[in-house]
Amino acid sequence: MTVIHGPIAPEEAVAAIRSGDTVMVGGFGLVGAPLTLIDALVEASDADELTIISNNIGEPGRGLGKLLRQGRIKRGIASYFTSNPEAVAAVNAGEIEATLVPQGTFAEAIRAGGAGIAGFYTPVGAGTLLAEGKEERVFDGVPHILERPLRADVALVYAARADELGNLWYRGTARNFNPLMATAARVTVAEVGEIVPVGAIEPESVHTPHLYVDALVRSR
Amino acid sequence: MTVIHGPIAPEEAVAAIRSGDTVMVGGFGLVGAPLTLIDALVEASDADELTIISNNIGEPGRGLGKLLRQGRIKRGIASYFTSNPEAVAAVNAGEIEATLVPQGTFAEAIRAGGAGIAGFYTPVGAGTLLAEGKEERVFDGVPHILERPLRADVALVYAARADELGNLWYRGTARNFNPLMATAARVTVAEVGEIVPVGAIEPESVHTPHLYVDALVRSR
Amino acid sequence: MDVRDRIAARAAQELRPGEVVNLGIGIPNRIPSLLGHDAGIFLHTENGLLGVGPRPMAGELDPDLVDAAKQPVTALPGAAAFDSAQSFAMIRGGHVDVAVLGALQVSISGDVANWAIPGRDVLGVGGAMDLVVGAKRVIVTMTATTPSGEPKIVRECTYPLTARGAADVVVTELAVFRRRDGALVLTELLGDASIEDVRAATAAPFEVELEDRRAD
Amino acid sequence: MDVRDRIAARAAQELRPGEVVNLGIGIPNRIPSLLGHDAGIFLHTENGLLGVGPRPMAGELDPDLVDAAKQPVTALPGAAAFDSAQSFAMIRGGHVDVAVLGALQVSISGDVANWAIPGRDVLGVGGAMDLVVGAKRVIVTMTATTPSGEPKIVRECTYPLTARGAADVVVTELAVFRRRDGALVLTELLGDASIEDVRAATAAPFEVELEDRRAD
Repeated sequence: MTVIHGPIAPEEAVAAIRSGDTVMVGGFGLVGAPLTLIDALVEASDADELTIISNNIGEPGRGLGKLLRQGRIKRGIASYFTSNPEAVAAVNAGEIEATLVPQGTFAEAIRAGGAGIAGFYTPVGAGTLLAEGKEERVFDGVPHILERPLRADVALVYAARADELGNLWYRGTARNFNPLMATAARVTVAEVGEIVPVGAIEPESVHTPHLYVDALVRSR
Repeated sequence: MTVIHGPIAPEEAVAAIRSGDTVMVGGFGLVGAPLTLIDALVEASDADELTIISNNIGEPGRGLGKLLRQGRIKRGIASYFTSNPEAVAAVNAGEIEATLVPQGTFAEAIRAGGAGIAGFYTPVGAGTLLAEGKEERVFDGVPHILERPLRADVALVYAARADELGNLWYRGTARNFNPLMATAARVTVAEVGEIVPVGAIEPESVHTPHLYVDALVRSR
Repeated sequence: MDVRDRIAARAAQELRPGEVVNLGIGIPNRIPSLLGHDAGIFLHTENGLLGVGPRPMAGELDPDLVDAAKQPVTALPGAAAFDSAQSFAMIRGGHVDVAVLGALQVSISGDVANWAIPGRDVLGVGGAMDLVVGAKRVIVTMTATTPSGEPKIVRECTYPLTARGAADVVVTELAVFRRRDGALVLTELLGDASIEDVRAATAAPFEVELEDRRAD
Repeated sequence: MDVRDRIAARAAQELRPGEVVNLGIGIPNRIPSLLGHDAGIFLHTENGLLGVGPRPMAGELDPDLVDAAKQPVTALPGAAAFDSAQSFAMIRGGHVDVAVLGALQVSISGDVANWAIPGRDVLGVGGAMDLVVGAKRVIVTMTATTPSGEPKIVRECTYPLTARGAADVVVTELAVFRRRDGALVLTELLGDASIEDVRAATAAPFEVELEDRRAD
């Protein structure tokens, strides 16, 4: 579905997030993170008890680190909580639940969530702490574990450029998890650096086709 | 691994294919098919007993249809044999084995082959003829089937453009299975329309990074 | 108007602005020429393009732009090209709003059989199963009966299944059926067809819940 | 030369022109400045870039280009950018030729522990497991012992495992080990280390198969 009529305010966009929701947030650390949307979530939303799916939980007082300080995160699913010592402290204090996933499995599970794949077998993590509670199965002599898809109510992503239909183009390593998350949520909001006319991104250069994008917000 | 020193002759490229090999061939029908490489395989190679993984087995006397007429295909794995009535006749006469796979599962299985995924669960095909012999498992109340990855000895793909390192860029709907197959074979040969200097394809526009490509051949 | 065009025209009315629609071969392929330019529909073709435009003019044919029937198409401004795994990820993942497709049989519980005839022609499935399973809404377009008069809406499909319980809407030249609580229900009579006409052309009992036709 | 630079320099000699190499944080990150410009190595960073170039000059910093340590990098001509699923598909699928990484412990059978310390710090794994499982060749670079003198090559890892049987080469400041028939074998002494020095710094028995050092 694609019905985009120009960008909306970030405060309006984050109104889609309700208490108890699962929210995906793009970015590798702060690179490619939708910082304007995160700020709006911090400042203009009361939603709490959130499950955050993001590679990191920001940095102390930056990005998702602000939301963490507000005590609005119930659970984090990430590959690297360690980049925010306050997130580590919150986990150790029992204030938030943490689910640690190897980064490639994290990415693949989000892709699976968007692609209608109910599970996949990966050798990564087999025989380690992170396989606890997961089904193991041997293929061609190699132990694999069954991983389930990740999905969210709302995905907040960042792209350098959008066209007016919502096609997205990412720059450099700011792409990371954003195109995956855009596919795996009920509602996807894209924060973008610029909005260009329809047709200005050639078909072969579209990284995220517009059917995945529900609303556009300009970076502040 | 990337060691490409200019394009090689198609005849040299197809010498990588040995009798009994499994060969992936890109293209949706003839669109995006590596026709120069297929011709070289037909004319300059004796390899037979081949397993061909391709969405179609060409058309009568065109593309892979030529190889079929030579009797060098032992087995086909495809989503649509029907586009070549001679392939259908060959299957019905018991001259070639046919494995029919839904097109999305076909694409996903090739991707899985390149991505180190040992299996995935899809709802597509569950409860149908094409699920016969496949494990069924219910997730969230919906029957799914377990699909295994597809891999090949050699992949023959087509791209409109390559740079001198082997980065590939595909045009329009000629992309189709090519980028997937490029990842899923021991040796990948890319037939290309043009070769541009290193740096002429911007990082964000590379569809197939050069690490997947072992040799370049120019279309004739 | 040709019977197939009438079916296509009625199916086209099911589509809403902004929707991403995949059209199968046959009757569904007649829809684009029946849609107004301002319909706001985005056509998806599973071989890797969203934003499919009209057939090219003579002399403007681009060999790298075809639809799933391998016929030449154009790409509209704002079109996106992608590989087959991405294309079917869209389909399987439920991002294509509507698939309009033909069928050989549909069961009264919405099972669809549209890819094979028993004993022959089981060598081409293409994207049929993916579309029927994955699209958010599946609209089947077909004549009510075969050329020899056999009803296509049946108790149980005897042709190989594409997917179970997948048809949301069935449009024939006689009627529109909608799947409710797991069963197809007659909701609209087309042309001058009567309920009895529909019963005669249907090999299964069905409920009738006729709706006012929306004005459009 | 600093001990970590010596380890990095020896590990760099394991890399061959044309190889795609992923470098971990710590000792491996010292390798780029030790490699000649014509080494022909392609650096991969798992956050989505193949063709990583040197650190940017002051004033040329691009906030959209970082490595896996979140430090600024440049992109060389011919670089390719991709999303994280594609990046880890490369890794898991065996398309990255070499991963060079640090470790806390390596067992004599090649098990690697490099992501967590028991009882604390089990909240960050990043791409460690993917790389150790997926790369075609895994080169571990580490000092032979901890700062307090505990050997890092052990019978069985006591730290949480990253993956079993994954280390192909281990380079310390004392020696090079290679995994053969499922066990690490001492193949080269470094600096003025003796076999006894290596035994003293290793908490497991090992075979010795010293090789002539290639000239380079």
